[in-house]
Amino acid sequence: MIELEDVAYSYGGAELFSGLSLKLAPGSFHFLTGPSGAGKTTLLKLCYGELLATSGHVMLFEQDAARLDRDQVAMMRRRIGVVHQDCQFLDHLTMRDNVALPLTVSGRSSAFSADLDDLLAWVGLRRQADQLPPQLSGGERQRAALARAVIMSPDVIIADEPTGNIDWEMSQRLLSLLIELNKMGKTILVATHDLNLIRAAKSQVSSRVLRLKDRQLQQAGAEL
Amino acid sequence: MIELEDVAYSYGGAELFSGLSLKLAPGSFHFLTGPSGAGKTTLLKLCYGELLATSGHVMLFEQDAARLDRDQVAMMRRRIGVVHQDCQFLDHLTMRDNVALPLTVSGRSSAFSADLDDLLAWVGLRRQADQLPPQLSGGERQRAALARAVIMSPDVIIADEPTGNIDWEMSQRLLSLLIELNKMGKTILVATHDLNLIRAAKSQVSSRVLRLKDRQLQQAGAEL
Amino acid sequence: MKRLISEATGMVIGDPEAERSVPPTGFTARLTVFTAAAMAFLSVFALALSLATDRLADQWASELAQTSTIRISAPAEQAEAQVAAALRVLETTPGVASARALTDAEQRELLAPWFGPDLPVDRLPIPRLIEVVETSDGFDTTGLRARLQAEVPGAILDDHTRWREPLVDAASRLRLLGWIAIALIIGATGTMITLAAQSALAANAQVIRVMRLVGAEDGYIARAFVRRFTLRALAGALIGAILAGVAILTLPSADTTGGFLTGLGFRGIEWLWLLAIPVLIGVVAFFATRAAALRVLREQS
Amino acid sequence: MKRLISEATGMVIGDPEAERSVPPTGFTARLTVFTAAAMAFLSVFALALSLATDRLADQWASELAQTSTIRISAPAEQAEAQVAAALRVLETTPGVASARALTDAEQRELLAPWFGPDLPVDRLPIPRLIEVVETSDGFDTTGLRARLQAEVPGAILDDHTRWREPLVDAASRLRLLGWIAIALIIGATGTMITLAAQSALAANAQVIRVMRLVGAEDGYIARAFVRRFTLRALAGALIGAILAGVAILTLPSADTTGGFLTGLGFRGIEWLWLLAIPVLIGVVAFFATRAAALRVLREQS
Ligand SMILES: Nc1ncnc2c1ncn2[C@@H]1O[C@H](COP(=O)(O)OP(=O)(O)OP(=O)(O)O)[C@@H](O)[C@H]1O
Ligand SMILES: Nc1ncnc2c1ncn2[C@@H]1O[C@H](COP(=O)(O)OP(=O)(O)OP(=O)(O)O)[C@@H](O)[C@H]1O
Ligand SMILES: [Mg+2]
Ligand SMILES: [Mg+2]
Repeated sequence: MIELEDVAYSYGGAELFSGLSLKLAPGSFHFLTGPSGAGKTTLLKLCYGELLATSGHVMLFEQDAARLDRDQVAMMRRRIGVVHQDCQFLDHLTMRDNVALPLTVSGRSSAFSADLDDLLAWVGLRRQADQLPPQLSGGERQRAALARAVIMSPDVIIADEPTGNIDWEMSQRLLSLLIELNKMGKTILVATHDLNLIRAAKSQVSSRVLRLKDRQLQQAGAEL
Repeated sequence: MIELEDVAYSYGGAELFSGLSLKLAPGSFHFLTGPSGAGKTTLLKLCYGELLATSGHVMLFEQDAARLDRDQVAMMRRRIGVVHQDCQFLDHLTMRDNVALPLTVSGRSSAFSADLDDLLAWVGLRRQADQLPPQLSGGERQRAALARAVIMSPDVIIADEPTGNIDWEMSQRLLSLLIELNKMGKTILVATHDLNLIRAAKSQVSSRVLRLKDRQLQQAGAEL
Repeated sequence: MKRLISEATGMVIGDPEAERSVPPTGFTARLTVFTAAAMAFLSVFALALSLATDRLADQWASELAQTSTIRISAPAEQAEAQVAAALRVLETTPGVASARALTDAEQRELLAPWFGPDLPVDRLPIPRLIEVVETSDGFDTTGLRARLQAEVPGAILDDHTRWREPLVDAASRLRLLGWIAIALIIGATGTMITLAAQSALAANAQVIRVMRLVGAEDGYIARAFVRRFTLRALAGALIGAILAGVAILTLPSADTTGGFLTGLGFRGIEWLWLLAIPVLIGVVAFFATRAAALRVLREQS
Repeated sequence: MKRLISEATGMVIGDPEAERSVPPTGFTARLTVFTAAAMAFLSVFALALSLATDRLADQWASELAQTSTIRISAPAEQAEAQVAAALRVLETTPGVASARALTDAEQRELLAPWFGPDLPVDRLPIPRLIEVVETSDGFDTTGLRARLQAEVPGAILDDHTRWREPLVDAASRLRLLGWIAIALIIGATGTMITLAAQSALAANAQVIRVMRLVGAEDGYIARAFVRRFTLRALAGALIGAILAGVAILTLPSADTTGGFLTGLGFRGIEWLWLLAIPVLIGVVAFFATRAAALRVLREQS
């Protein structure tokens, strides 16, 4: 689904990483860890086309990301559910509308409304459905962001620190949602620094853990 | 320093908590945990005067928070360093200026510039000092927020999930900064859902762990 | 072009779903509506001034420019003959619509301010006056002068140029001022709405980011902003134009005194301008916001 | 009041540290500067129009309103005596600045348009004319008429009311229009700047939140915004006023033709208005932004 080949990226200064290759096969489950500032978020942004690699090739659904025009990028985004690290919402819409936004934008508002309520209940936001984003707690917003990422039932789900502000119990619950989606064939990529979460996942699903450190992407394993 | 007596709070609907009492003695170190949405952030906001209790009394530095006028609240804030859950910065100023903002506002710009660089180095942001906030990684922003909270050497430091986006190693380092400050006599209150962090702290400093759950504030202990 | 029109139509018919994604932004909204209203108000006044001046110029043109006077000074016994000769000349002059000698009563009235009403016109060696009305093309002044000199020695042609010129000049300058003011006002309105839209877009960087994140196309985002701003500008301009219309209607119309500014108002079909100005401002707003939105979206990619 | 003044002074001298906390907000800045400039430009033009009308009215007042004519129709032998009698009456009339009989040459000139230049004034039973110049207070027309009727039977007072009124009326209406336009423009400018400031403040809710978090007082935050907007409005208005001044200077000044609009411009001390308008707009901006800032800060607490 998503393939990075010999990719390098820099924000103008030194390269954050280089010669990086990664292949997310359909139905695979990847974790991405690494110290703060290593470039995890940057790597994820390459994977959903928000950034373009400074060198190397990024293939999204068999298409070269560098060759997509702006509308094609928009179309492609509908096939990728993204949980941004600082969850971003439209502050003037209720959480329900915010979570349903991908449906609205793609013109399928009404079709999924029953699913919408189920989903909100699943992430524990049924009560908060009619509140505005600033009226939610940090953890609630993160859960809403995950709900928004999965509502379109996209082929790929990319989540950046989805459990940073969430207690252990709820993290487990979100993890099991992701695992369930993975079992339905979705490709999952999660950046996290929560090693406990990774450990918990390992026992439930076959996943690979990647570690971004010192400009390199390595396979992690032993230490977990 | 900060005392809550029989305090209740509601955002208009049902009460988040009630009959809550809490006393932060000078030089004490408290952790606050609890499930997402329990009201931790709300409780902290009461402690630094951003919200006013719906009932009960909140005493900040021996003054009734409800009776402070807006300028007095501003003055009081200078004695309390706050790390907000979604770290907020001025996007048009460099991180250095952002971290120094409390000094600027209180009219002491130049006095602390050497300390400023030391502090940035300590939280690992020396390289990022001249970047703008949107150009920082999530973890870097959280560390900057902590640096800003301590730069005025305030009497009380209140931190809301200061390690939500930070890897374990860096979390340890921030923790040791807080412990050091506590040993200098500062009063510390940290809301976190990271039980590992609390466990690590317990072995280094005498701290109390409070748990906000089901509208009550309890002393936690056994399970850690 | 076709795309633009379909876009404009689509915009007016609307895509309320898309529009909802843009926050209401209370103050920017009020700013846009108010600006459009104030500018429309000023435009209508400038326009009314221009139209009034147009009418004034027309009036002067017909009252002064198209009439000339021929003065015939001659001994009493020759006067009648010379008048007749002059009239004959005039009959064959192209560009003269009509010509007639003033009666004694008319001449007396004309001279009353100077001599009082009891002037014995018939007993005085007062020149006889002939009023000449030109066609819209006018006649050849120099040619006529030459012919008159040859055939009617005592005739002097006064085509009122001396009186007319400064007035016509003033009218055309005032009219020019009015049109310059309108152009300035419409231009300023366009710029203000563009800037308001741009600052709204810049303030809504977060909205754009979120919309992008969930896969909205540029067109979708732009439409929401453009629709809003165009409709606001249109509404504001309508309000302003209507207020201005009411204000002009309630201006004391001093038509009776015959003074200079009596005609500050619209007549008949001219009232349609009240509609034209809001439409013009709406069109300006549409293009201005559209360009602004597409530019900001390109920059923020 | 004292606080306001010290605040205004402090603002102009400045607190650049505080100002840095407010982001530059490119488009809002341009919007404010442009609005102020456009409005100052329009104000200056409206003002120039008003001043020109003032001058026009003054001119008419001095040329028409303050001169009257007394026409004395009498048999040739009595004429001189009656003129002398009338002059004597006028000498003792309060409100008459001066009075003199027109010479034959003057009367001939006056009548030239009607009779040609060769009129034998002395041989004709033409009335004698006395030009009366009023003081600024004017005289009592009815009283003077009565006295003249008693002492100089052949005298008729013509105070030109008939000519003057529509012109003075037109001038005063045009002037009124000018002042209304200026009031409208300044009011609109104030509103626009307020709204721009408010939308900037609303867009900067995050800035306000951060400043509060680090212990900034309301005054500190407000000052930063107020200073910025006032200075921008002032700068914009200055630019607009200067441009308008240049435009007015380059307008073809047709003083020679003596027409109506010849005087559209400033004379001598009137140029100071070019400074007064920006200052006025600056003051309006200061109060408008200050009120807006304090309101938004109160609401967002
Ligand atoms: N827009 C930008 N311009 C310049 N530098 C940037 C920009 N965005 C990120 N960086 C820098 O790139 C580095 C990697 O950032 P990134 O957000 O990818 O880190 P991360 O691995 O996600 O960290 P964290 O775990 O803290 O979220 C950081 O040091 C950051 O300062
Ligand atoms: N402004 C608001 N208006 C209405 N409800 C609010 C508002 N702010 C917070 N809440 C609600 O109050 C509850 C407590 O919020 P709070 O932010 O204090 O939780 P928290 O304990 O900090 O959670 P987390 O661990 O997720 O940060 C949440 O359910 C939230 O929806
Ligand atoms: Mg990151
Ligand atoms: Mg919280």
